[in-house]
Amino acid sequence: MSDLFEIDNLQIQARKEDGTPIPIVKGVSFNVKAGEVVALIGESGSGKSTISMATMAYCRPGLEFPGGEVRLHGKDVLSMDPQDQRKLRGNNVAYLAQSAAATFNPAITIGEQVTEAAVLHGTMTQEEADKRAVELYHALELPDPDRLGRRYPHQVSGGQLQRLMAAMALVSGPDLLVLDEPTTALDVTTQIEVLKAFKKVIRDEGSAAIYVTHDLAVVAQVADHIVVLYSGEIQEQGPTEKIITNPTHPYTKRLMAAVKPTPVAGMGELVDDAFDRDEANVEVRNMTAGYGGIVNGKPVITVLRDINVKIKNSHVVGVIGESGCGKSTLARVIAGLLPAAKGEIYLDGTKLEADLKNRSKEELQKVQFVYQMADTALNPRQLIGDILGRPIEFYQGIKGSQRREEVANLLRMVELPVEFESRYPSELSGGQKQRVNMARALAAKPEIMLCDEVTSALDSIVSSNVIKLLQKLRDQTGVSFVFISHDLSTVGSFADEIVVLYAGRVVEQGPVDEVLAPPYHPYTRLLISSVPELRVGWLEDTMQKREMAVGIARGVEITERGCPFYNRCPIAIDDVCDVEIPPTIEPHKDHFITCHRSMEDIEAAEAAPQQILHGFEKAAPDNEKVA
Amino acid sequence: MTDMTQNEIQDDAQEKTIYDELPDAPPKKTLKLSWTGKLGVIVVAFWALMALIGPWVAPFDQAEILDMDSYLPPGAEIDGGGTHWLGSDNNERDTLSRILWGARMTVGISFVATLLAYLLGVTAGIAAAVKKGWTDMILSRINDAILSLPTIMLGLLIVVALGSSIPILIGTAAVIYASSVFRIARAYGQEIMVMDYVESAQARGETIWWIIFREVLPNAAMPLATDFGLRLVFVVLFISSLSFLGLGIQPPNADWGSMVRESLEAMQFAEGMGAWAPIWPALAIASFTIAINLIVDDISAKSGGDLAKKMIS
Amino acid sequence: STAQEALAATPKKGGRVKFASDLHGPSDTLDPGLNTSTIDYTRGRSFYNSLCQINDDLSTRPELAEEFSANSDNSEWTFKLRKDVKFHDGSPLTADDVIFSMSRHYGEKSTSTAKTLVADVKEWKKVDSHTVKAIMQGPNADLPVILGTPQFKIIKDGTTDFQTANGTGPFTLKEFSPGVRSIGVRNAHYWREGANVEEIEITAITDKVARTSALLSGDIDLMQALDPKAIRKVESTDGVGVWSVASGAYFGICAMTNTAPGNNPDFVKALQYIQRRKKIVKSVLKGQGTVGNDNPINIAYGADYCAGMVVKEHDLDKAKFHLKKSGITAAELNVAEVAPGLTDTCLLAQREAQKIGLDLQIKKVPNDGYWGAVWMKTPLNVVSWNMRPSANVMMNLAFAPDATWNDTLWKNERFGKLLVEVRGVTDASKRAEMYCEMQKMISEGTDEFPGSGMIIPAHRNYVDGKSDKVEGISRMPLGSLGGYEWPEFCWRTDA
Amino acid sequence: MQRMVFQRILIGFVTLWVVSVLVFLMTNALPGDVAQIVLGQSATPESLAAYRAERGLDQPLLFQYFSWLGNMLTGDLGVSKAGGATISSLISGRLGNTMFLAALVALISVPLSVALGLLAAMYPGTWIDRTLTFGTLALISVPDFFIATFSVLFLAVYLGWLPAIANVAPENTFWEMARGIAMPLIVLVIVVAAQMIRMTRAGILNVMNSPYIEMAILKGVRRKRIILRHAFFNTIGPIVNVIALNLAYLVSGVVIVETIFSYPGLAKLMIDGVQTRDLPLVQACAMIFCGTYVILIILADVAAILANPRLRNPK
Ligand SMILES: Nc1ncnc2c1ncn2[C@@H]1O[C@H](COP(=O)(O)OP(=O)(O)OP(=O)(O)O)[C@@H](O)[C@H]1O
Ligand SMILES: Nc1ncnc2c1ncn2[C@@H]1O[C@H](COP(=O)(O)OP(=O)(O)OP(=O)(O)O)[C@@H](O)[C@H]1O
Ligand SMILES: [Mg+2]
Ligand SMILES: [Mg+2]
Repeated sequence: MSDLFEIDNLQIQARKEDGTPIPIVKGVSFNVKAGEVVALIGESGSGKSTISMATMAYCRPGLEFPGGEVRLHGKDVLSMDPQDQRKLRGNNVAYLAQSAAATFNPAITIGEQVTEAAVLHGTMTQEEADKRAVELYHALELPDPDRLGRRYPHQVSGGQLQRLMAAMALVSGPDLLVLDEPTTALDVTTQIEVLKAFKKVIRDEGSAAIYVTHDLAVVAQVADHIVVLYSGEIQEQGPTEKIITNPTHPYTKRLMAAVKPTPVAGMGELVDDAFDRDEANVEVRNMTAGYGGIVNGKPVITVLRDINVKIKNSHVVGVIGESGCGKSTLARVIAGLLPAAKGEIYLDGTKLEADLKNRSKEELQKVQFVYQMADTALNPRQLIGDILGRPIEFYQGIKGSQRREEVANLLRMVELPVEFESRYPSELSGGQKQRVNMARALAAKPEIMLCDEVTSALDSIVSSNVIKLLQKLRDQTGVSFVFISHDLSTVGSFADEIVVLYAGRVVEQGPVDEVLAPPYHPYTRLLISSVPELRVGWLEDTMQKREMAVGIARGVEITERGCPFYNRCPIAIDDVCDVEIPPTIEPHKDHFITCHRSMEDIEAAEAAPQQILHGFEKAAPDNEKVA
Repeated sequence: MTDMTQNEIQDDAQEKTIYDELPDAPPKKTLKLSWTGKLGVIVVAFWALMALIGPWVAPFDQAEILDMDSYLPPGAEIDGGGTHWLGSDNNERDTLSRILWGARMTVGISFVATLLAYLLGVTAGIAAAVKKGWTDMILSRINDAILSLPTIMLGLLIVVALGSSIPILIGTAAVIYASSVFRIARAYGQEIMVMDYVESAQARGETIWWIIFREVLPNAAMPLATDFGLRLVFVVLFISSLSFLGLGIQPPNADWGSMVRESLEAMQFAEGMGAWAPIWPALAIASFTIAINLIVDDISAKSGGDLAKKMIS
Repeated sequence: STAQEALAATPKKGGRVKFASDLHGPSDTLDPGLNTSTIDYTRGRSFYNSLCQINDDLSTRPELAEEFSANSDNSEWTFKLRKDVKFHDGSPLTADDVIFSMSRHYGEKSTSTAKTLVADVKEWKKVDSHTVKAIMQGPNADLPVILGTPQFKIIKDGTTDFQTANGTGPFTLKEFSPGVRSIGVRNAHYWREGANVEEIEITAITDKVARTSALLSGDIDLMQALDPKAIRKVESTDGVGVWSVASGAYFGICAMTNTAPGNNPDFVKALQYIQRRKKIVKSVLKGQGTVGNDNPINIAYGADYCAGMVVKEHDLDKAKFHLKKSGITAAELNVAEVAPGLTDTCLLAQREAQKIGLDLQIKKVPNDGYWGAVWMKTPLNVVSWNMRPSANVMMNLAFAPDATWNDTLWKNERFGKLLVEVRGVTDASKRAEMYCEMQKMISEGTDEFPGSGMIIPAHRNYVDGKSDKVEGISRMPLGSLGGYEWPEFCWRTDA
Repeated sequence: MQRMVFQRILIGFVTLWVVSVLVFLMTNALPGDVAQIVLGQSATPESLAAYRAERGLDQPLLFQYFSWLGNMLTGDLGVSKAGGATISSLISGRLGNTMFLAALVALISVPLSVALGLLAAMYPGTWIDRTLTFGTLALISVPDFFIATFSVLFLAVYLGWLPAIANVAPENTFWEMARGIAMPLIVLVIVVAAQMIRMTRAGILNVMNSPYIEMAILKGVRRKRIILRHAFFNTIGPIVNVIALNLAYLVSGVVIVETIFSYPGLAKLMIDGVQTRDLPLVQACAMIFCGTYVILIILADVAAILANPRLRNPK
């Protein structure tokens, strides 16, 4: 195969105020052959996004190209005239940006944005592009594919946006696809679908791809070739098989070592009992919440229903579930950002006001919320130093040089250089922003932290270090966590208890060891079996299992009647599961499963998943019922 | 691969050293001015200086009626000695001197009034956007009511009712223009209000002031700064139209707007360069406002133009 | 006189004349009794007639009255009406119309702006269908002149609606939009020769530069109130010219005599001596005026003017002397630009005051509401008067001890007595002597009886602009463009 | 969406009501006794009392307010105290003139200035932007009375191309009308365009740092489309607000232009009303201005809603 795309000694630098250059990418070279997928992996802030954008002769404002060449079909794109560079972008090279939520234009319909590049570059007519877009929506398991294009970005969830972004990159059939963390915001089940779609396009159209990620398991599934970056330099590169199984560079080795195994029972750590009281730190009772205001005591759009969760002192409660199931909503309700329609929240035994406006400053300090999307949660006009310094000053009254000292400590804690205090958020990488976002909550010295996907954009090393940091904090100060993540291994290793949410309801809840061990709720089981493994060919193997094919190919439907998982459940009972609210069974103490089936049925299903064919008919891949 | 990276990598990631030192002070993000911006600073500084020392450098007193004819052309010699470098006005006063004396009134009043208008309008406008509900309703309705009346009419009413003095003049201009600022600030405020970072500040328990001035305002600063530059002119002109109705600055004090207005007739009546009488003060206004706006543009270019420069036609 | 000359020059018929005054607005009216402004007066002259008409030399001639006469002591006046006069609606003019028109200037409910002028007429009597009689409270030789002033136009008996004008005048009303314009069409059934032009448009352009521009560009033919500074420009432009008529109109500073500082005669004297009268005439009025001597009466009033008085020259020493004597060091002068050049005049005074150690603060106040809120209310203010048809009328309006418009509230009983007495005096030298004494009282006062507190530095001409194509404009000094007489007599050279 | 528009209209009525209170109080607060000023120097105590009784000025203020409001609602604007003409007759012709001129100016200036603003935002920092910046600033910093007077002197007196006064009499031909209105039109376009140009530019540049703009660049979208399609639609809200404010000014604030060109419009009428203390007239004009303003603001709000899908289809 010929080299479609070559990066030759690429250098990118920023400049300090006084004009001295700060190198960001320090002479990187690698090639991409046609039909090949090259993965860029490396720690957060190592320059992955910067390099990916350089493929289109683009760099963020504030950065510049002092040297090197980027050749597509043998021609250097950096030295092309601007018109040709423009023609290249979106046509020959398509880009999938790291933060999908912010990258969609809120004022334009999804359809127009997805097809824009293809139509503008004249590769397709609007009708052709629309048709292809719809095909892609189908392939990416997006809901309501035929009409989705007419919606606006705010009308779909974050995970859906990321898939739409993928459709946008794929639509024009480019020579080179640049995918910057295309599945970070996705839960494992959806991730599989998206990976499948990428593979298909790359195979069918002979495109090449640069795939940026920090998730080595994913890399193992999609990449042919791996480039390992650290601090703007290539540490090692080679075929996937070789790098995965036999890394030579110490950094790669560490990266591999930090990868968490597939979650299994027993990997959670025991809680230090210094702070262990039985009394709940935060308790959510009978809570129902949703959006669109409250009418007749019910939210217009109900998202969460009858939630009961206890977060004990210095415990970590992991919340898992598919994209859009209401994980963030739960955290928002506890934080007081979204007053619940029904139910109460208790903090240390006293009732919290539903609306944060009525909470005291002390209560606000005790409960800290880390926003899922760091991009929008950091004020673009404030320096990092001020973003972090403010809670310190506000809650603790620490000012001046002492404040700076504290800020520096926080930055060190989340592994960011101290000098970042004088940067604006736009000058940070995705993972760096995420860490600043978390550091801001830490600055308040809370009693309970609501962490919404705090490690999703971090590489395995930094991520495990962050988790270590949180653990240390817990041990030292007794802070408790609500840890929302779709990364089951992280949850498995960090959490003490797990709450499994599905379509706004708790389907399973209990100590980590119980939840991650059979008997599972059918949905929990689906989740666990969808976690990619760090071995080449896992994806293909998984797809062989018919059960997976059945379970995955469905959207989430928030229903009022019956069991929400009914339409995806391999062991659902018709006319029961779809009409009656399932009862709660308690296989062990404090371990609850919500299901109509008996414990025996569930265990039987575990034993022979392949034999359960029930529900397959109604799960034919193209399902109209799913809207 | 350098040795240094080798070492780093082998270190435990938690004990990184290269960034560990705290710089002495956070480097200030200084504003880089383009040549137009620098020009703006020079001109504004000049007028600010004149506002302070104008009366002492002016060749004549602003009220001095020199025994000559009205609307003399620039360079005319005066009977009693001296030259009208920029000619004379309708009352045979020296235009240059009056412009220099007038800097104090014009630059001073318009700047203070616009600042006040901004303080008032931005605070209330963003507060309305932040607080929503009844606060917004009440503030917006009052504001709409003020805004729906013609400015001159309002000014007339206020000044006629309260009398004319410089503080009242400043207050009047501030109230009137605050209402326009309010609407614009509120429009931008509403867009910024929905951002997570504002919510996050609210969740921290921050006061409304912090949210207005630290969270929302900096994100609307650029269009508001642009508007500030324009509003300054409006205030200069507003004061001159009040002067025309006999409500503004009292004679013999000069303000540029009124100087233009009073000598407007020269364009018709006077001969030769004497007809330029209104142009000199008009140039003074223009130089001041353009200079201010050039600075504003540089400030806003910092927050707006970066990506724009990456566009390709 | 000029009017006759103009008439003699065989006017051409036809064409359209457009006139722009300086002020108009929603208060524009067709009710002669409410007239207060040039535009109203001009309109009145176009659509109505008076009993008597004033000549350029301020003598009178009959208009709707065929003839008029007084008894021996001028205490009873008889007016014989013309029989051939028809209103625009076709009805004939009778004595009833005159009685009705006059009655509107009497009584509590009367809104007439000129009621004080005819207050000494005890009764209007209808003698027969075409004869009326005015029975006076005392002798008054000025009655015909007074009746020649604009407010005393004759309207149809019983008229209450003034949205239209049913008069006897040379034009009939075609359009009347207050604050916009009025259009008159030549009255084909006029009782005498009548108007030369076919149509007149009466409008106003408030902005003086715009008004002058409209004249220069030929968009209007006649304009009222040309700024003296524009004279050079207008004169040097082809096709347009200046129409300047010397008059007794004046402006000045009023020092109220009932309060400080105006109650101090020395302070008033100091203000009078700092006036640079010649300079004001030369620079502010650009020569279109005459030096004033703090005397409301000037040469324009003819024989009644006291010519022998010495004009107070600019004299800072004297001013300083009087100021010192008065002990006053500061004062506040309220100024509204109610006449062109008034502010400039005050600024000049401010400058001179500074030289003698008087801190004269000038407070500019809006024209709006000036007459109601500032004039005659604040200690130092300004005033502007148009010329009145006689010295007696002028002084009666503004200086009589009980006059409502006595600018300075100056009360001099002897002056009041003389003012009434002189109306009955027929002997010319006696009359002149009496008028002279009165004018001295106003201007200088005596040791026991201080002067009026008026500072009148100049009398201004009526300066208007006209197109060279319009001829037939008289030089009557009682108002702009020859005392509003032009609608009937003007004509176009290009018609 | 319809509910939202309806809501705005309701709010509009609230605004009108607030203004009616304000207008009433303010006009009544004008110094000087109304009767005294109206009747002038010829006033006697009796005639003053008679005037007050006739006008209901001796009634309590609250009563006066409600009777005024009642009359206004039934379309009875009252009678001008001075000339005696009904206020509706004074206003009707001028209202037409004002609206005609304002509409023409809006028709020209809004597209023109938005286009120029977009152009400046498209090429920030380039000579196009600089020229536009200097041009608009130069124009805006020259007082409107200066521009108006200068254009009269230059176009009417010196060149003789256009009439010095705006002829809009009904008997005029179209050509005469067009010539008559040309100058006020030009001057007003200049006066209002500058702010709209500047604010459009600022509004656009304010969203230019958004990631979606970066994405558009990375999709190879052309400059023109980035500005027009991607940036503009996200900043329509504030821009229409600026436009609405300027259009409201065209209706109520153009006293100077009306004076200099002798254009019979409402703004001058209102000032005349204030000067002669013709309160019914002032109140009627103020209510008309407020009405237009409210309509413009409703339109601006609706436009902002239409342009912003987040407002159009709230979650
Ligand atoms: N402001 C809103 N108005 C209406 N519906 C909303 C709003 N925000 C979220 N939703 C809906 O509520 C549901 C739950 O959203 P939530 O953000 O809690 O999901 P999540 O579990 O955090 O998903 P993800 O993993 O993608 O972050 C989704 O279906 C979403 O579409
Ligand atoms: N405008 C800028 N000015 C200065 N430094 C910048 C700027 N933009 C990015 N950087 C720095 O460049 C480095 C590389 O950023 P990049 O976004 O490429 O990281 P990344 O590898 O994609 O990381 P992540 O996985 O966290 O997204 C980071 O250290 C970041 O702080
Ligand atoms: Mg990145
Ligand atoms: Mg979420």
